[in-house]
Amino acid sequence: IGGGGGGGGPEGLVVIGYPESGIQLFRDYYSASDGSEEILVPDGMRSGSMPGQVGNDMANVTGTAPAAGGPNQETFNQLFEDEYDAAPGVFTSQTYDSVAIQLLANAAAGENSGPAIKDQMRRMANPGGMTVGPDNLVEGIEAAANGEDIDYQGASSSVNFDENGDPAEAAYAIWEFDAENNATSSVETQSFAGENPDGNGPSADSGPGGSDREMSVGILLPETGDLAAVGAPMIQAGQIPVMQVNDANPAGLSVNAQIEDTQTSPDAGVSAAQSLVSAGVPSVCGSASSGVNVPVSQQAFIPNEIVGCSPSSTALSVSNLEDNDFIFRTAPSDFLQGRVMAQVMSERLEVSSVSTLYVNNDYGQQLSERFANVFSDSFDGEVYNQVAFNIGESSYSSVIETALSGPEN
Amino acid sequence: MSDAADQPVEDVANKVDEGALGAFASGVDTSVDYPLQVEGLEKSFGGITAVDGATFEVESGTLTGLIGPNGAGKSTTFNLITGMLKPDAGTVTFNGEDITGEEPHQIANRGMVRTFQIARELSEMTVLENMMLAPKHQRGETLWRSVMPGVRDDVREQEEELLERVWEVLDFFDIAHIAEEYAGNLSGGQRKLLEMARALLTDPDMLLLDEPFAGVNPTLEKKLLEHVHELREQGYTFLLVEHDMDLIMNNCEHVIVLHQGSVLTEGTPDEIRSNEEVIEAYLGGNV
Amino acid sequence: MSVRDDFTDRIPGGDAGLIVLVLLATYLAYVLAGFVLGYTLRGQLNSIATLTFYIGVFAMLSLALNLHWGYTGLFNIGIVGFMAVGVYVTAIVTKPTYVAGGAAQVGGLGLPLWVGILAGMLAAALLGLVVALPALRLRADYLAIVTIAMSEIVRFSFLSGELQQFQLFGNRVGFGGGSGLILDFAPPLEALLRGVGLWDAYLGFVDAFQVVVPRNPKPVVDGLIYGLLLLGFVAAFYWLLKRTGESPFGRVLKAIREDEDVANALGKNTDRFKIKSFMLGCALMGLAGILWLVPQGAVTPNFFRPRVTFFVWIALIIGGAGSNTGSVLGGAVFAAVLYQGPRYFQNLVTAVFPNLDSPSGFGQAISPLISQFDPVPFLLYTVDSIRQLQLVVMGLVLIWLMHNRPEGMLGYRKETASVIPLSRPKSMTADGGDDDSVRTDGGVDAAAEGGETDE
Amino acid sequence: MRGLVIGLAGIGLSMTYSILNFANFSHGDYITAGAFSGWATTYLIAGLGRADIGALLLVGAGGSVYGGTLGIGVLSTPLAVVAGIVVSGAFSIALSLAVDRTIFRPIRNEDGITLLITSVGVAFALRYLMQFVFGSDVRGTTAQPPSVSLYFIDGTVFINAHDITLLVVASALMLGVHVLLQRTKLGKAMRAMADNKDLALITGISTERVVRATWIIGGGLTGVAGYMFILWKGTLGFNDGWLLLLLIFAAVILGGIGSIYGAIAGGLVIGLTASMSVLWIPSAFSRAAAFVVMIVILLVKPSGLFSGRATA
Amino acid sequence: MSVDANTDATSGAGVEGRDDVLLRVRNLDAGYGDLQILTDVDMDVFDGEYVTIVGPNGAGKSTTMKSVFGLTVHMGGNVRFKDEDITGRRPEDIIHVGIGYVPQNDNVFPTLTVEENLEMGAYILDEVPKDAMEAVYERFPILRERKDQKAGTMSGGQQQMLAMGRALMLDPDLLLLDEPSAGLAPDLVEEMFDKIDEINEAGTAILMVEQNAKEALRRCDRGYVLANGQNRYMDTGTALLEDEQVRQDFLGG
Ligand SMILES: Nc1ncnc2c1ncn2[C@@H]1O[C@H](COP(=O)(O)OP(=O)(O)OP(=O)(O)O)[C@@H](O)[C@H]1O
Ligand SMILES: Nc1ncnc2c1ncn2[C@@H]1O[C@H](COP(=O)(O)OP(=O)(O)OP(=O)(O)O)[C@@H](O)[C@H]1O
Ligand SMILES: CC(C)C[C@H](N)C(=O)O
Ligand SMILES: [Mg+2]
Ligand SMILES: [Mg+2]
Repeated sequence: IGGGGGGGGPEGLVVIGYPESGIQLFRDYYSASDGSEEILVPDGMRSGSMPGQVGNDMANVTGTAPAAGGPNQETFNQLFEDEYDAAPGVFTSQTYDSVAIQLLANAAAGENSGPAIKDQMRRMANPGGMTVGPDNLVEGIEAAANGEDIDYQGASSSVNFDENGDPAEAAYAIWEFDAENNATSSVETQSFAGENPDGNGPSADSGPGGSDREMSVGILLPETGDLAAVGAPMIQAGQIPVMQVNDANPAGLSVNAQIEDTQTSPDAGVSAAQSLVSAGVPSVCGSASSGVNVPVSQQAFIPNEIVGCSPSSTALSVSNLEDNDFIFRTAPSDFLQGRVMAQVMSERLEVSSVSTLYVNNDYGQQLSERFANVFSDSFDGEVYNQVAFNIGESSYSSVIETALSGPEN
Repeated sequence: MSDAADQPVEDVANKVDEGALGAFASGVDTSVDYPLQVEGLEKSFGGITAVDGATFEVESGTLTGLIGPNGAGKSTTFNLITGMLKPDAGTVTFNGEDITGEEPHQIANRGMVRTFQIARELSEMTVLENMMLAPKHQRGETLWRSVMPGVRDDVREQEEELLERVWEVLDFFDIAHIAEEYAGNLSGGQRKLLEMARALLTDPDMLLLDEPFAGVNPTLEKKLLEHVHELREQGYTFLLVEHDMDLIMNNCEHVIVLHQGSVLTEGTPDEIRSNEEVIEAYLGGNV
Repeated sequence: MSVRDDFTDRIPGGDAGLIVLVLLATYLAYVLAGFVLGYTLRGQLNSIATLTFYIGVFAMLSLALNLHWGYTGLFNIGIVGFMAVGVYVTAIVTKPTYVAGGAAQVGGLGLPLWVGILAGMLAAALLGLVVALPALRLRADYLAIVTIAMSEIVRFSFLSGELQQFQLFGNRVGFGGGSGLILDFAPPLEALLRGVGLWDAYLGFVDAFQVVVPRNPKPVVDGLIYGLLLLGFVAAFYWLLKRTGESPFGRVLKAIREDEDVANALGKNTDRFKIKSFMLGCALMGLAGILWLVPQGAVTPNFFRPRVTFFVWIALIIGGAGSNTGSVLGGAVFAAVLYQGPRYFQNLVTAVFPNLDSPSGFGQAISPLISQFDPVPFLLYTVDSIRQLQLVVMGLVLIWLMHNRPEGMLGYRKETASVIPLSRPKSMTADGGDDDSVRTDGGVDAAAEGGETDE
Repeated sequence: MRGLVIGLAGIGLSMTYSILNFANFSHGDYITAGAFSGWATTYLIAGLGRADIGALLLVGAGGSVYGGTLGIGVLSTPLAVVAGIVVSGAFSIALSLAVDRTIFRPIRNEDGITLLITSVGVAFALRYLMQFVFGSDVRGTTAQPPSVSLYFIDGTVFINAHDITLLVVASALMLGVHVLLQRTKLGKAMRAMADNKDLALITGISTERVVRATWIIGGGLTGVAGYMFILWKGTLGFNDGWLLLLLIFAAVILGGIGSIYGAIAGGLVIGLTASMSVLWIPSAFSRAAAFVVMIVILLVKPSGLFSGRATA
Repeated sequence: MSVDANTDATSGAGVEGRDDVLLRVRNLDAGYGDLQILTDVDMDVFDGEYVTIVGPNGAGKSTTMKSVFGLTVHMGGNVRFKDEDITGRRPEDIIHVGIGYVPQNDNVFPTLTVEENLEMGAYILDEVPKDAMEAVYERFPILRERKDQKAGTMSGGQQQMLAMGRALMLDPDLLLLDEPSAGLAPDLVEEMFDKIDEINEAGTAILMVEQNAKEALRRCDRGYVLANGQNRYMDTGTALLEDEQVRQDFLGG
C-alpha cells in the first residue's frame, strides 16, 4: 500500500543511488505512484538490468553519466567486447584509462615507486608528446620506457589532469533505459571543458624510463556489496591494459596486477588497501565509491605515498583532499554532473519542481546538494524535499512518500 | 479471619510476660527489646491474599519459631520483611527504624539477613568464593580501591582476615572438605549448609531462616542446632520457619503461628502445643 | 572438578608465556606468508603492523566484553553502539572548528585529542548508564535485544540527515549523516608523542629507520609503533580488569552473574555494582573504538553494523568468557586467523597458482562439478569467494566451540575472585577436613568413621 | 502489510523461544533460506524453457534472468507462485530440522545463552553460505502486479494483487496454527515443556517429538513468511531475513514470548510503527522508532502486552 | 548388628530368594557428566513393597532415584523392572513400563494451572482419566480448590502435593518419591505418610528417599542406608531404627 501520487507533489524526482538499493526503491516507487513524475538519475543508477529487476520499463526515467566520450571510445568498446563478449558498463572506460595511465607513468618512472609515478602522471596524460590510446597502448608503454613524452587520449576522455588531479574536461551522456534489451542507450552527449582543458599542475619534465622489469599495479574495486553490479565489469575493464601489456611485453616490461575487493565498505576497503600496501604496490586504480575512496586515500594511499586514481569516485570532497598530489581520478567531479542534471531537468524534461532522493553517503549527499543549488539558483526551479535513504533497507515506501509529498514536509 | 484479627490484642498482653522472660535469657537489658516488629503486613498476588495483616514482634536474643500450614504465608512474610517483595500495606520496623519498602541490600546492611527456602547457591563460584562474598562493607568493594596500587594493600589485609573466619565457619559447618568445589555441584543438603554459613558470615544481628533444616541429615541438624543456640546466647536473634514440630518445640523460646496470612496465636511451645486452634489448623492432633 | 589439566600448564611463564607464544607463532606464520607473497621488508613490516593493530583492537574489545559477560553476566550485544558513540564524540570534540570551503562539511570544538578521548569514553559510559538504568533488571536475553536495538538506534541517529549538522557552543558541528566525518586532526600517536614532548625525537627515530626502510619510512614506523601502543593498551586493560576481577568488587560481580537476588540479600547493592561494571566496560569499548577508528582518518556510521559486535563475541568465546587471559588470546587468534587470515590465504593461493581464472558465479562454478566431475572451477570459486566464506567459517567456529569447548580455547580457567589465594591460611591448624579426601560430605564422613570403628 | 510478514515469521520465533528457551538469532536466515528455495522453484516453473535452468535455480544470480522479465506474479504465473509457497515451507522445515538435529540437539541441555550464541554462529554460516551460492546482489523477483487504486481523502492508495495475496495467505496460516494448537494435546505439551523440561520428560512427554513439532510448525511458517515477504516487496537478497530479524524480535517481545496472538499483534504494531512514525519523525528514524517501542515495552511490561493470555 | 553393606545387599536377608521382584538394581555405577557418584549400588523392590532410602546429604540417594528413571549418565551395572532390562532407557519409555517419579525439586510446571499439571501426569494416555483425577482431588482437596491457579504461585508444600498427585494420575506399579515430606506442615507430613501407606496398600510399590528418617523407617517394610554413593546398610525398617550405629551416624541419635 502506498499513498501519495495526488496533487501537491513535485513534478520531477531526482534519485541518486546505486542499483542494489535502486531496485527496491523503484519498485516501491512504482507501487506508490502511477509513474507520472519525470525522474532523473545520475551515473550510479546506470545499469541495464534495472528495468528487468524492477519489473517495469521505467520509461519515465532519464539518466546522466560521465560519458565514455573520449576520442578512443569505440576502440575500447571493441576491446571489451572481444575480451568479455559483453557490452561495457558505466565507468568501464574510466577504469581502463586509470590503469593505462598508471602503467604508462610506471614505465616512464622506471621503478615501482609511488612518488616517481605521481610525477609522471601528468606528463603521460596531458598534451605534449606521442599520442597514445587503447589501440596503441603497447607502443606507448614502450615509448614511455624509452623516456619519451606521451599524450594519452583515453577511452573516456582525453584524460588531462587539472591541479586537483581531476579530469580537466568532461563529457556527460544523457541516457535512457532500454527495457527490451536489458541495456541503457545514450541519447545525447554534452561536453564540458574546464578553464584549462589541457590540464595543469605539477609534473616531471622527463622520465628515466627503463626496460625489462615487472611493473605492479593494484586494482581496488567492489566485487561485492552495494556496488557489486557496477564493480564487476569495471574490474574486467581494468584488466584489459594489463593483458595487453603482458601479451606483448613491450621493452621487456610485464605487469603484476593485484586485485582486492572493497566490499563497498570503508573498513573493508581500508584493510584491503593495507594489504596492497604490504604487497608493495606503487599505484592503485580505485576505489569506486567516494565513501570508500576518501578513507582509503587518507588512511592508506597518502601516508604510504601510493598513487590512487579512482575511475568512478565523483564526490566533490575528493578534490579537496590534502593529498600531496597522490590522488587522481579519471571520473569528473559531481560539481559538473550536478549542473548537467539541473539543466536536463529544467530544459530537457521541462520540470520546475522536484524532490531529490539520495543515497546517504558522500556521493549522494553532495550531488543532491549541488543539484539543488544549481537547479534553484540558475534555473529558477523549486526543490521541495531532499530525502536521504540508507542502503540495504527492505522497504523504501516511507522515504518515497516523503519525497512525493508537497514542499518542505 | 475475623477472630484472627482480634487475636493479636490478646497476645500483646501475653507477650509482655514473655518479654520479661526473654530479657532474662539474653541477660543484658532489663527492658524488653524487640528488634523486629511487623505491623499489619499485607500482600496479595492477583486474587490470593498471601499475607493478611500479619502483626508480630521478635524479641532480641531469642530463637523464635514461625510456623503454620503450607501456604500460610511464611515465606512471603520473609520476602516482605527482607525487601524482596514490597508489601501492599503494613510496616516493618527493625531496631526501631521503619524499613518498609527498603531494598534487600539496605535491609541486609542493617543487620537482618535471610536464607532461602529453596537454597540458592552461586553455582559457578566455589564454596570459598561464596563465603568470601558474604561479609558486609568490604573495603575492596569499591572499584578504585580494588584496582589502585597502594590502596589495594588495605584490601589485601582485610581479605586475609576474612579468609581465616571463612575457614573457621567452614570447619564448623563441616563443609571444609568441599571448600574448593563449585557450589553448583553440592547436594541438596550441602547447599543448605552453605547457605546458612554464608548468612552467618555477614555478621547479622538477626537471621531469618526459611526451613534451614529441611533435607538436612538429622545428625548434622543436631550439631547445627547446638551452634544456633550458642549464637543465640551471644546475642543473635533468630526467626525460624520450620515444619519439624519436635525441633520447634524443643528449641524455640517463642512460637508464632501463622494461618491464612495472619497470626493465629503466639506463645511458648507449651502454650502452642495445647492451643486448640493450632491443633485444629496445623498440628492435626499428632504432637 | 578442579582446573583442567591442560597443555597450557606446561608452558613456561604461565599465562603471559602462553600469550607471548601464541603471538610469536602468529607473527611467524605471517612473516612466512609474506615471504611467499614476495613482500619486501617494508611490506613485511607493514603487514606485521596491520596484524598487530587488529590483534590489539580485538583483544581490547574482548577484554571489555569479558567484564560485561564473563564477570557480570551482562549479555551486551550492542558493542558497536558504544564504540560509535566514543568515536563520534571524540571527533566532535577534537575536530578543528568549521571553516567554510574546507574538506570537512562540519567542524568540531577544536579541543586537544586527549580531551576528546576522555569525552568519548565518558559519553560511551553515559550511554551505558542510560541503557543500564532501566535495562539491567531484564533477563540476559532481553538485555541482549535491548542492547543490539540500541546500537542500531545509535547508528540510525548518526546516519540521519537531521543530525548531519547542528550548532554546539556556537560552532558548526554534526555527525555528517551517511558520509560520516573526516577526522581531520592529528592521529593519536602524534598527539601522544607531542604531548609528552617526544615528537621530535620520534621524527629523528623515523629518519634513522631509513637504514631499514630507505624510502618514506614514516608510515611503516607509525604503523609499528601504533601497534605497540595498542598492545600497551591491551596490557593496561588486562591489568585493570584482572585487578577488578580479583577483588571483592569482582566477587560481587560474579555473584550477580550467578544469582542477583542472593547478592542483594547479602547486602550488596547489586544495581550499583552492575551499573559500575557496565559503565566501565562501555567506556573501555568506547576507547577501543576510538583507538580503532581515529587513525583511519574518517568514520562512517555504517561501519558500526551489528556484525562487528559479533566479531568481538566470537573473539571472546574463542578465548573463553570469564578469563582475561583467554580474552586477549581470543582477540589475537580471531584477528590473526579469522579476520585477517583468509585474505592472506587467498593471496597465497593466487601467488602460488597465478593466472587462474575463477568462474564469476556459483552457477559456472558448480556445473562442471555436476556434469563432468570437474572440481577445479568450484575450488577456484571457493577461493575467490573467501571473504564470504570467511564469515561462514566464523559461524562454524562459533558452533564448534559451543559444542566442544564452550569454556574456550584455554579450557576452564579458575580465576578466583579474590585478592589473595583462598587456600587455608598457614596460621590455622589443619584440623582435618582440608586434606584432599574424596568424601562428599561431613555426614558421610562421620558415617564412614563410624563404620570403620565398628569393624 | 510488513506487519503481517513480521507477525507470520514471529510465530515461529516465538514458539522456539518459549519451548526451546532461547532467542534464535538464526531465525532471520531461515526466512531468507525459505525465500530462496521457494523462489528458485517459482523461477524454475515460470521460466522453464525460457532460460537456462541453472540461472533459474540460482534465482537469476548475477543478473542472468529477471523475475520481471519472466513476468512472475500471482495472477500471471499462479502455479509457480503456489509451488513456491509450498516448497519454501517444506524447505524451511527440512532446514530447521536438519540444523536442530546436528547443531542444537547436542547442546539441548545447555542454558539459553549458549544456544543463543550458537544460533548466531548458525546465522552467520547460513547467511554467507547463501551469499556464496546465490551471490550478493539484490534481484527483482516479480513483474509489477496489477493494482487497484482506492481514493482516500488525502490521496490515492494503490493496492496490488500481491498485497491481497499476502493478506489472504497470512490470515489463513495464522488461523490454521490457532486451530492446530487449540485442538491438540500438542499445545499443552508445548507449554509444559516451556515450563520445565526435565519434568516434562518425567511425565512421559517425548520432548524430542515436541521439539520437532515446534520446528515443523515454526519452520514452515517462517519459510512461507519469507516467500510472501519477497512476493510482496518484489526483491530478494541474501540479507533480507537478517534485516527483518530485529523487527521480528521487537514484535515477539511486544506480544509476549510464547503467545501466538501476541506475535501477530506485535507484528502489526511494529509494522505500523515503522511506517506511521514517518508522519511525526524523520524517515531515517522509522526503524529506530520500532526499536524504541520495543525497548519501552520491555522496560514497562517485560512479559509483553499479551502475556498471561494462554494461547497455545 | 551392622553388617557389611555389599554382602548384605546382595545376599540380602533372604531378599534374593523372593521371586516377585519388581525392581532390581545391580552394581549400578552412575553420575553426572564424567563425575561418578554411585558405585556398585544394589537395590531391590518387591511387588507391593515399601522401601525407604536414608543417608546423609550428598550420599547419592536422589541420584539413585534418577538413575532408575534414566536421568543420569549410566556407567555400569543394570536396572531391571518386571524382568525387563530398562538400563539406559529414556524417561519417556520408563514411564510406560509403570514407574512414576516425583523429583525432589522443581516438580511442578509453574505456569500451567493445577489441573493442567494433573492432566500432564496422564500425558501418555489418549484421554485424561477423569476418575484418576477425581481420586487425586479426593486425596488432596486443596488441589481442587486451587485447580485454576498457576502451580508456580502455590506454596512449597502445596506444590509437593500437586507433584504427588500428578505422579498418581497413571496409577503406576512403582512410585519413586524423593523426599515427599520435605517442607510439609506436620499434619500434612502425617497425612502424606498416611497417603503413601494407602497408596502402598492399594498395591503400588514405593521407593522413597526421606530425611524424616525415623518416621519413614517406622512405616516402611525395608530400608537402605546409602553413604558416599554406596550401599551401607540394608534391613527391615524397624531393625535399622533399633541399630545403635545407624541411629548414631544417620538418625541423629
Ligand atoms: N547435576 C549434578 N551435577 C554434578 N554433581 C551432582 C549433580 N547432582 C548431584 N551431584 C552430586 O552428587 C552427589 C550426590 O547427590 P544427591 O543429590 O544424589 O544426594 P542426596 O543423597 O540426594 O542428598 P540430599 O539429601 O542432600 O538431597 C553430591 O555430592 C552432589 O554434589
Ligand atoms: N508470586 C506469587 N504469586 C501468586 N501467589 C503466590 C506467590 N507467592 C506466594 N503465593 C501464594 O501465597 C500463599 C503463601 O505462600 P508462602 O510461600 O508464603 O507459604 P509458606 O507459608 O511459606 O508455605 P510452605 O510452608 O509450604 O513453604 C500461597 O497460597 C501461595 O500460593
Ligand atoms: C561507481 C559510482 C556509482 C560511484 C559514485 N560515482 C560515487 O562517487 O560514489
Ligand atoms: Mg515457604
Ligand atoms: Mg536428594
